[in-house]
Amino acid sequence: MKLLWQLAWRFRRSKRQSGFTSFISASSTLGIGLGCAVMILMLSVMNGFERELKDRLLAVLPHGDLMAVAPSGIEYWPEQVERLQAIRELDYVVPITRMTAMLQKGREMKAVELTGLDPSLGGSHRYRQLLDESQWQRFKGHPDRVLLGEGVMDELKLNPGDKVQVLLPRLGEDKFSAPKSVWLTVAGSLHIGGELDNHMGLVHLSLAAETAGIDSGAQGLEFGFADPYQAPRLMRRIGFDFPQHVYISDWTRTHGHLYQDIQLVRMVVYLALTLLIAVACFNIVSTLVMAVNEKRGEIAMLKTMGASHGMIIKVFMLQGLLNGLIGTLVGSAVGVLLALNISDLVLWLENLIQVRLLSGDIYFIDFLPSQLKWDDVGITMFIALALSTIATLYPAIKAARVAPAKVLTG
Amino acid sequence: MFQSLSTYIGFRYARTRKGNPFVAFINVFSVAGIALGLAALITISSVMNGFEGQLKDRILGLMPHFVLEQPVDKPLSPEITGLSGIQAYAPYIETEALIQSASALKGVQLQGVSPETIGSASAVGQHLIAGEMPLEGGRYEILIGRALASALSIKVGDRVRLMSAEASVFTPLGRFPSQRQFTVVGIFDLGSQMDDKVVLSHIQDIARLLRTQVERRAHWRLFLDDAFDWQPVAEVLDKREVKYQSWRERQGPLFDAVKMEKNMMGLMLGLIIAVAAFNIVSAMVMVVTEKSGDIAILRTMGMAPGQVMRIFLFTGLYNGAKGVLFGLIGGVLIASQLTTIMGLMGVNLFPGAGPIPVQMQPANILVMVMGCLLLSFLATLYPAFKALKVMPAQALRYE
Amino acid sequence: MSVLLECQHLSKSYDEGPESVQVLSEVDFKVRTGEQLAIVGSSGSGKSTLLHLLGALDTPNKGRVLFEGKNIFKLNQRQQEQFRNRQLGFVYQFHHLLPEFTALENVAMPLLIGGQSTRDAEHQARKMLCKVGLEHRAAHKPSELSGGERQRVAIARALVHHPKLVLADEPTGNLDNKTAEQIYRLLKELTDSLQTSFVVVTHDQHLADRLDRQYTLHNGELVDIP
Amino acid sequence: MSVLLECQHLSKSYDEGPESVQVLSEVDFKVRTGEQLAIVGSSGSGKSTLLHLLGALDTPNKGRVLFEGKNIFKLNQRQQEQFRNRQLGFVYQFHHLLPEFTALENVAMPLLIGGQSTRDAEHQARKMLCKVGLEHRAAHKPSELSGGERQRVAIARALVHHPKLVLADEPTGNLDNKTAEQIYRLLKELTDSLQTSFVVVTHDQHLADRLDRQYTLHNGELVDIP
Repeated sequence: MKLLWQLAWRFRRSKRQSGFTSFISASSTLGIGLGCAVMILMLSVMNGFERELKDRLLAVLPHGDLMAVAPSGIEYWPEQVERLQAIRELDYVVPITRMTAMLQKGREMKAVELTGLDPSLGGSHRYRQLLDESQWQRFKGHPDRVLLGEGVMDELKLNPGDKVQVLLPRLGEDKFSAPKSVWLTVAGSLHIGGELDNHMGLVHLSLAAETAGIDSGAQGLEFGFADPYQAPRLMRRIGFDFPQHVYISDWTRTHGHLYQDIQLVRMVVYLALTLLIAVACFNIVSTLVMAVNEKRGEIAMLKTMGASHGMIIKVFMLQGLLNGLIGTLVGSAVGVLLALNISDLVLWLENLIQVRLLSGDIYFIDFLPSQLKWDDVGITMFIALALSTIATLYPAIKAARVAPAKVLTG
Repeated sequence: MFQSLSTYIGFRYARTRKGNPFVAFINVFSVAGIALGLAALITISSVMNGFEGQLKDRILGLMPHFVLEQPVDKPLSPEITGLSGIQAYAPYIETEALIQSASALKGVQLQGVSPETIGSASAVGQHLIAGEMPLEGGRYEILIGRALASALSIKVGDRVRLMSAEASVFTPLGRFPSQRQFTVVGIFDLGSQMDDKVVLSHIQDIARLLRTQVERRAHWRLFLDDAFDWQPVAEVLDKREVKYQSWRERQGPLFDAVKMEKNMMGLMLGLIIAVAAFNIVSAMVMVVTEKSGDIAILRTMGMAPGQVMRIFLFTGLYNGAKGVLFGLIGGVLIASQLTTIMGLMGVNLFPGAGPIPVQMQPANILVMVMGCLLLSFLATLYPAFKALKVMPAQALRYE
Repeated sequence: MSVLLECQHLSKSYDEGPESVQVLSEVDFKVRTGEQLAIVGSSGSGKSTLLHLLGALDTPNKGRVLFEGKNIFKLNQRQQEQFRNRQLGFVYQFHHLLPEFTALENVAMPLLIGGQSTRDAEHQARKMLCKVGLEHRAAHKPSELSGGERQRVAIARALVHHPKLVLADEPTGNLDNKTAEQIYRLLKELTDSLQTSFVVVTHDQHLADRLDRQYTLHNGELVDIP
Repeated sequence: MSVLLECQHLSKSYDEGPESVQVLSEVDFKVRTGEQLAIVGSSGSGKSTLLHLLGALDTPNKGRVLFEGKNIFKLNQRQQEQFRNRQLGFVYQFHHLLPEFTALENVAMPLLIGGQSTRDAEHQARKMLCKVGLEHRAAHKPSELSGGERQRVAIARALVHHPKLVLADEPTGNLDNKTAEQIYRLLKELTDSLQTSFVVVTHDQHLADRLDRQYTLHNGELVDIP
């Protein structure tokens, strides 16, 4: 076996190869290396986006919810909450009441989506990390306190402690009547990022249920799962065998397009870069073809010494593969290095050219995230090595078929 | 006569198959490299253009392109209205309001528009899925998006209450938002995030809801032929110190993001073509080494080295052109039939988002084609130069 | 008859590995118009190198080659090309026909390179093919011809523009004796009728004896054999 | 001495263009163990083709080659490779050494291919290099050796595994007479000492006369010269 490696290594570095052939074999190594590096980097960036989506947005946004069809809300919601705790994948389930209201301060008005929830319950703690503890405690302290999104606070020029009038529609009666109004005190402001900050608010479950006239005290249930990507499937299952008629919804309805964009880009990355590596492998073919042409004499001589068909094929496959191997290893190493430091690199670049590459409200984050997953590296290297091996097949078999008789007649 | 001899020979070399199966094989590879790269570049850039175009229609069909700060009572100067890019201009009111149906209530953006600008030719007109146009003044009619209609579970003909966030009215119980009942006459579906946000109504009715007159509250809204070339209009407005709000401030970053993704994708695919160019170099060198005997014999017949070089330049270019041609045809074919292809392959990228939008821009496809041709020309220079340097004595001695 | 070509103390050496190999040293000989002479030498004795020097395809380390009195190595690039295109014809052991071109096109090639229109060139080429008895094979590619036929096309190509001098390197080397004999007689007959001078380098003593004069090339030196 | 190799009505033809050229027809001869015989023929007379048939590097159209009684063309691929690796040694006009490997590695190559460990192979190779008087050049690459030295390494390579039969094609063709003489004497001496049979194909009558027996190959037919 050592002989094979020696032959392959020596043939590859043989000086007789014109400067040009080494240029071409270098170009195939370069092409494969480039392909691997860019692929690992792009896949890591996509993983980063997915992690940000999961840790930042979906940490706060409810993964799914069941809203009662009947105006009286979810009957016996405490027993339901107890029953649902048994679900293995469940992270939290809390009673909520949602309502759209008009906030009014002086002449300014702003429509907001208010969510009533019980601050003492576990599921509500996910909002806690979005503001400092004092504001959370003040909100918990009294039922008539409200927390508002940063955008809402800016638009209505509100500060913590201000009083704000909340106009609530009187649902339920058929004919329209003047809206109900309630005065609440602003306990603090929330920042999640993106559009949510412009029309989001939190109030106490008791206040919301009473003002919205929900007899059972909870209009619906909010769910959080260990793996948000299972939400659509789980919500359907829970919803269908829920004892009461409910509207089933999950986060993909409103923010699913973010997840889809990530998958689309990932698919294009796989496609484009596999193509890049494949085309780079074409160069392995031509390098090897030239090498075989140059080595016809040696091949014939090896055959006269009894070298087997298989041995010749293996030697030239190894030689071709060396190009692929070096390209893959170097490329993957560069890719890993880049993937681990791309976020700081982009920040440094942004300061350098004073341009914001990622605008906060579009990408729900304002920095280039990256998370290296080792199985991405594995897949990339597998693709690169597989393509390199395939590329060596044709020339290697050609090499084995060199007829010594023709070549050696002096 | 000289020129045509080189092309005559070069052409014969480019199309040779039997001469040397090896070289022919590698020739095919190098052509395939360029073709694959170009086809991928054309397809994916067309899809990206399609998305951008779709985004443009959906968002900028609804959102105003330019809203001038100056109220409507002062007529617009001809210098602005005369600008070539301006399609139309009309008074326009935009305000925030709450819309309340029997079962739900939602915050919306109310647009007071003049009927002639929301004709059947407008984006909304083309995407009307229920009811009809146009809006009549004084009858308090509204057009809403499908998403909003399903959120409020209302259909054409239902009555809804609009509460203005801007104007309020004093009642014995205190100050309450000015409100009025409207009838839904049409539902549109632009498929954009704006569908559950925008409500359109006649400018007169909105003025009355805001308890004001059109002349005092409305602003001039400019409609552009192509929202993307907004710079000339902005320049004129700046020159005349007319303060304005354009779509750039509100939706600009979204389109910039799409542009950035397109460029990044273009770069990645461009790499394929660059590496493919290496293939042409190696293929051409193979041809030259293979043909060194023929070159030598041509030199013995007195052919000038320059001519020899032109032979191989032509062969290389011919291969490059073939690759580009296949790439162009392949790319255009795949791009135009993408939805059917995707359907066949069972790959459903955008559940429920309808056919994949594809928009081929002949201009930038031409740029890509020229780029590839230039690249393959450069890739041929080196091997052709090598052909120039073949020493006849050397090549013939070993025979 | 006047002197067509004169070679004066021509020397050439290649460096191969550590030592440099002296291939030709102080070669002198003359060729009169219409004269046919052979240079005999074993393979590797430098006869091919000499031939290439005569055709200005290679440059000597020392010495001159006068063609009709002018030193061919003093000619510029363009003139050397014209010299080869108009005055010389080459025939090699291996036929060196262009595989992608038909026999007719191969024979017409020197004329095309010289700038003649395709019509005239192919007309003249067809006449030449007729002389070598291959008119019926004009449209065939070299791969469809036999060894002998290919060599005859090569000869037709070397003579189609009526050169003053034909340089041949082992013209019959690849052929069995019977075909070699035919080829030789054809070459002799054509060059006589066209009054072309003719220099053959070969290791085949039998072929050399049948020409006007012969030299032997041994380890780079030329020895005159009366 | 027993018969090592027997060739029975061996025929081979190549098709070049329309006709097919009969290169060997009905060749019969025997080689006894330790016997050294020469086959003389001009280039293109089919002698190289015959040599390759003896080494099973080519397949005949008709006839058999028996090595120690077994027909080598009936062996499967693997056996033919082992046959060449163990029983045969080849020497060519062109040395065909592997340029990237040192002289020692080149000589050791047949043993390495046969599966021997590097240590044993190089040990044996060094002894062989010593026999050909090149022990001091073991670590040099072929490019650093002279023509004669390269041919001696080629011979060492052909004999390192003590084959029963050495096939040589113009072993001294590329060398000047002095070195050729040395190489010939070395080859003779080694094959005598190792009792190796020896078949040389050459056009050099002088070399042929000095071997035990000789045949002439003329237009594919073998003629015995007593």
